[in-house]
Amino acid sequence: MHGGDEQHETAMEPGFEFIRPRFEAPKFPMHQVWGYVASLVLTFGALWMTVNRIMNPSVLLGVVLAMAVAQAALQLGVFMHVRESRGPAWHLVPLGMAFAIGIGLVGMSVWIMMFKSGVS
Amino acid sequence: MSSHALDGKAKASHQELPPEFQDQEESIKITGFWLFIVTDVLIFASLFATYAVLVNRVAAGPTPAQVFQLNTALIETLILLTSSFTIGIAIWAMRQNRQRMVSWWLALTVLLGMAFVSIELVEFAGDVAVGWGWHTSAFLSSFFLLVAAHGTHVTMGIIWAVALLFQLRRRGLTTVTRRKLYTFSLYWHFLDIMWVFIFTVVYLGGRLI
Amino acid sequence: MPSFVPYLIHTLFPPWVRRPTEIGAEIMMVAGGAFIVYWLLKYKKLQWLWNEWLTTVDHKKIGIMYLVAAIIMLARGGLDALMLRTNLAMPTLHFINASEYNEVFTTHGTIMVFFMGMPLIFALFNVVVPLQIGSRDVAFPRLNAISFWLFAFAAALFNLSFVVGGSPNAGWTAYPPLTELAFNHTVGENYYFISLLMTGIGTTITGINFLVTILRMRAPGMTFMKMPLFTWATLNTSALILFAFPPFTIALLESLLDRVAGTSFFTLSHGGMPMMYVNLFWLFGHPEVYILVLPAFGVFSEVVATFSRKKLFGYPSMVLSMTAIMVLAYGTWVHHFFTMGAGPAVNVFFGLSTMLIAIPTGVKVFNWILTMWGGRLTFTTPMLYFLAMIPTFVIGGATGVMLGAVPADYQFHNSYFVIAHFHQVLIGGTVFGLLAGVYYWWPKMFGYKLNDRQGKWAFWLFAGGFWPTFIPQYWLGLEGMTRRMYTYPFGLGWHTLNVISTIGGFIMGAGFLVLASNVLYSRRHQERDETGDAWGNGRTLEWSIPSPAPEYNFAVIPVVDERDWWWAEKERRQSGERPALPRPEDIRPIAIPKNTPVPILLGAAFFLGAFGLVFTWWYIALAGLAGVFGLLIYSWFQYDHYRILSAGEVRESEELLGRLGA
Amino acid sequence: MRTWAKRIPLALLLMAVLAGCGQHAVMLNPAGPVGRTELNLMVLASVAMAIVILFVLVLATVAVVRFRDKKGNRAPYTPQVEGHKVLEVLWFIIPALILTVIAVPTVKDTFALAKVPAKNPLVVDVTSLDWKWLFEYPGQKVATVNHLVIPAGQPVLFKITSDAPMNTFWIPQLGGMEYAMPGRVLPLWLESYKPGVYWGHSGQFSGREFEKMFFSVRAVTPAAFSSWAAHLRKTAPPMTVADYHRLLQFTTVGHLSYSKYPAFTFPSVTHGFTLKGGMYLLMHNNPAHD
Repeated sequence: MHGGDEQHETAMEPGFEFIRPRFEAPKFPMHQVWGYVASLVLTFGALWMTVNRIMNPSVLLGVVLAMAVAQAALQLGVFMHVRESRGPAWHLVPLGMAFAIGIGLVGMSVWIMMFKSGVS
Repeated sequence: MSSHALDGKAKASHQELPPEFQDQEESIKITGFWLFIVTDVLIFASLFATYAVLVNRVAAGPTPAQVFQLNTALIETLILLTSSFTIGIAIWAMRQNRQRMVSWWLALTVLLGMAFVSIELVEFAGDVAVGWGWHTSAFLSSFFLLVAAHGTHVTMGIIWAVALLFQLRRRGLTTVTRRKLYTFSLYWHFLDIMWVFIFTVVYLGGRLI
Repeated sequence: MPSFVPYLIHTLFPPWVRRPTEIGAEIMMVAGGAFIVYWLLKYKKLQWLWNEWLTTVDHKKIGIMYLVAAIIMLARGGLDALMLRTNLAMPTLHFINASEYNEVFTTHGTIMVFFMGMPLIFALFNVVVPLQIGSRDVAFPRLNAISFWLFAFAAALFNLSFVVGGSPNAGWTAYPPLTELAFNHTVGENYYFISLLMTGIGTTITGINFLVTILRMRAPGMTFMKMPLFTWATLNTSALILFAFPPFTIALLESLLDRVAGTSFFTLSHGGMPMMYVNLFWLFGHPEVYILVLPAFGVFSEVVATFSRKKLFGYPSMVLSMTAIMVLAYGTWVHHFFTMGAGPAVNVFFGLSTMLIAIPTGVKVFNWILTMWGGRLTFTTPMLYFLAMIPTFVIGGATGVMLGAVPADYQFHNSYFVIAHFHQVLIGGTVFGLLAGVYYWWPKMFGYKLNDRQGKWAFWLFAGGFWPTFIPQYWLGLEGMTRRMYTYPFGLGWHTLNVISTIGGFIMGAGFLVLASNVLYSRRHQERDETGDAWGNGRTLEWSIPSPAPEYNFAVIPVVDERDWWWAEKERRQSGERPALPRPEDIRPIAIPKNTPVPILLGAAFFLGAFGLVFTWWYIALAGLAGVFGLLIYSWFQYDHYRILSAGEVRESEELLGRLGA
Repeated sequence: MRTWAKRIPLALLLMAVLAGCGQHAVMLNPAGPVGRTELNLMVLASVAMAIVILFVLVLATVAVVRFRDKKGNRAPYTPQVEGHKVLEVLWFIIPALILTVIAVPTVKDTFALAKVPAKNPLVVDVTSLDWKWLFEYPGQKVATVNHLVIPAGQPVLFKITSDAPMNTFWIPQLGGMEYAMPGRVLPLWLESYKPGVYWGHSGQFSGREFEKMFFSVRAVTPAAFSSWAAHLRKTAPPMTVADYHRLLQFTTVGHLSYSKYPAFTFPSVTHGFTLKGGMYLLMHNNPAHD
């Protein structure tokens, strides 16, 4: 800080325990290694399933998308230190909303524009 | 101190935080950077929405199956996943106060990023050479914009990382450089997440629809 | 004469911009610019201007600059409106021709939304929010200045279109393929897309900035449920900006690429899909309505409590309803294009979500009225705007519900009914609210109140002109008049109502003139406010410090233990429970962000690049881009952003303000 | 609901006529079932909203009059009152109930209007051009520009597209509008109860001469319609490819009629993008798009 007096932090407010911060500082980056291996497994798994078309394509698209979401969660949790914060981890709230709105945005756009003739 | 009335426990724990969080102002910058990532999530969501809506509008141009080469995409994915791992190690080293190690892992990340961008450029050049530019069809417009937006982000990241390497040499691991490294790592992992979605939706999806 | 000069003249001033209005505007701009330069040189004000304003990062000064820009843009947009109304006063009246009319209604809408409404809300955010939460500045003061300069240069670029190259002419919504090169070969639409991209970047940064400021920089003890409602409104507005502007950015970027880079996202040919633009645009456009109106809700909540001398009624339900509006705002965008054939299931979904949003809005109105219940009302100018808002906004909101009824919307869509509706909401809600806020916080910004008598004159003209302007337009809609027609034939029965509407418009214009003269008059003749609590009934933190606030805002940051902290604190100080003024030993050194020329230079580099891009002169565009990157990298290597005000300096300044206890 | 909902528009109409502008308020004088349904909903919504508005205004007026800061005002002054749990919950519930009254018929009417109430309705292919309307009758094989003739008393299905910037196809007296978009064909059905003359216009701004997008609509008896089409087939000139290209130019024209028209001028696939790869076929044959 720059000589100012405001090293204060608002306290944890009731109802916001879900964004309580958390830090980890292990001696060996085991987390990272496991995260890397897991992301490789997910990537190759999705690829293998797609190349071999192990099920109905539209179901499979849903499955590989779910695997992508799992991998995003993996990256966020393992690599991105998503719970780290000074005071409540506020960024989790908009981040969660962003993913929700983002998925809604893509899904709704497709839904809105996939129409056939409205009149039979 | 005007904060004596506050939660004593939270106060005490600040001493144990990593330096980039101990400093109030730097920690605020990290929150700000998270919110920048939030806007970028929605930028990419909009690009994905455009792609999803326009993917079938191929006009007289090629279809997704004709354009995409899964091998190249797989190599790109592996490179980016690895770079996500290396920057993760760099942050771990930073928390261990090992400056030389941080620089090396960061440099490795930069190299991997450069490899990724080069492969992508070669792929693009190949498409354009056979006449599949982004003016060919709405599908190709949306494909190129989505992937190029990601590629531009990676390029920016490379410039940023190189500048970071310079600052690290000059100033060492200070509160500020730590915060800059930390936000860079957030950015880089985020790009990796976006690429995972591009790989899934565009390249794998191209095989499925 | 070098050969490129005629080419340059022809490109910058093609035949379709060589019209008397534009030549007049050019002469006036040159004369005005020359006069300003002369004035600055004569009174040696250049140095002052640069040091005090152009390079400042102080949130209060940035707020004032936003305010000045917004008022200038209100004049420009209002003049546009009067030109439109004049042309429509009588059937087949060719006051201006079709091409001019199309440019004028486009710039009217764009300027009012992006270059008047947005800066006006940012003016209030900047001036009020850090003071209301007991903070020294916003989270990122330099980014704040960058936001402002991006907006200012974008506004300059957009207005430049009127004299150089031609204005955009496809409406503020700019639906393709009308904006496509094949149908719109002037550079006007380039101006539109590029200047909005520029200001959009600035706006997004502002959203991030205020979100972080409110989340992380509140005074100790100010929990969420103790935050003033204007701060709540800012929090929700910033969140809306955060999520709404990215889709808009992409919509603009894709349209721009269609024009300058030969892509085909929304084109007629190559499989482009114009509806996707409409979808992305309204994904932003509907939340944008709430971006404009939520700050006004915040202002009303402050104003009604202050001038009723009473606590706000139902604070928790106010917060809940505002947050509900923020979330629901993302689920209603399709009601802007029910008639694009998405089918009954989609339409019903979005019709119902539209109606749903009326519930929290209604809650707010009832709570405001009950705040007055049991109070003691004083009818100052801000309070009058609040009272005028109730009928206008409620009727506007009610017609909004009617528009949400899908089959009815098939008739109303794009008719004057819609025009009347959104002007009623945006003027009756947003503009009334922001004007109330400007009057309310004017003493906090400048240290004196605006003249109340003139303020009331302006109010009666503006709010009085409002009704004859817009109520006839509902009926015009029922008579089948559609928007954006530059004239209309005889025999459809539209002329009587149009005349009334035009007369009302001019009354509103007169109201604006009184407002402007009030600003000039009050600067000279209004008495200084020495208390800092200019209205005598201030309830929130900003009224606890001197007016105008010193650069460090709070000598000692208060510990907030009440919702209306200053109201409670005043009582405690009167009863002697607390010392009236801070003791000298409580004052500590304060870090103040240093002035920097980077933001304005960054804005200028953006402007240069944007101008090159408008005319697709790639070298100039690249030069601007290089400037942007150079400045970013330069400032990224800069470390020393703060200067320290020692405790002694702060004490001295507080002493001068008479704010130091023994 | 049916009976009183029918009377209110009458009352409103009466008021409108008394006000002297009734004959022009085309939305309040629907000449067909679609416009009638839409008007009923409008009236229902305005009545519901009027109740809310009235309540709010009365409450606000009372508050303002009663609690003025005047010497000797005896009304109670309660600066510490923060709220009232029951009232605050009521604010949420009552509007929700009022909105339900509007929402239910909205849902019902939206789905009802999405279906043409006839097996084989008369089809008119509508194309918006810069700045004119092209109407093609695939059943009758004739085409007109800027004037529309339809049989009264039976539903007409309009298939609407655009070969230019967007417009909306709107005949206010018959019912609501629908967009004319390039690359999409959108359906809209309308019906006129009786023979009559109406006007139509576009609601979506489409460029310089947008104001000229007016067209005339004549509803005639089915017999008169058949003979009109037959007459056109005999007397009017055929539309050539060159004629169509002339129509594509940025011009305004008066009323035109053609005895036939080239098939490519209207897209053959009537629905757009679907997830299952039902790709939209571009208007390949259309030279204007190459």
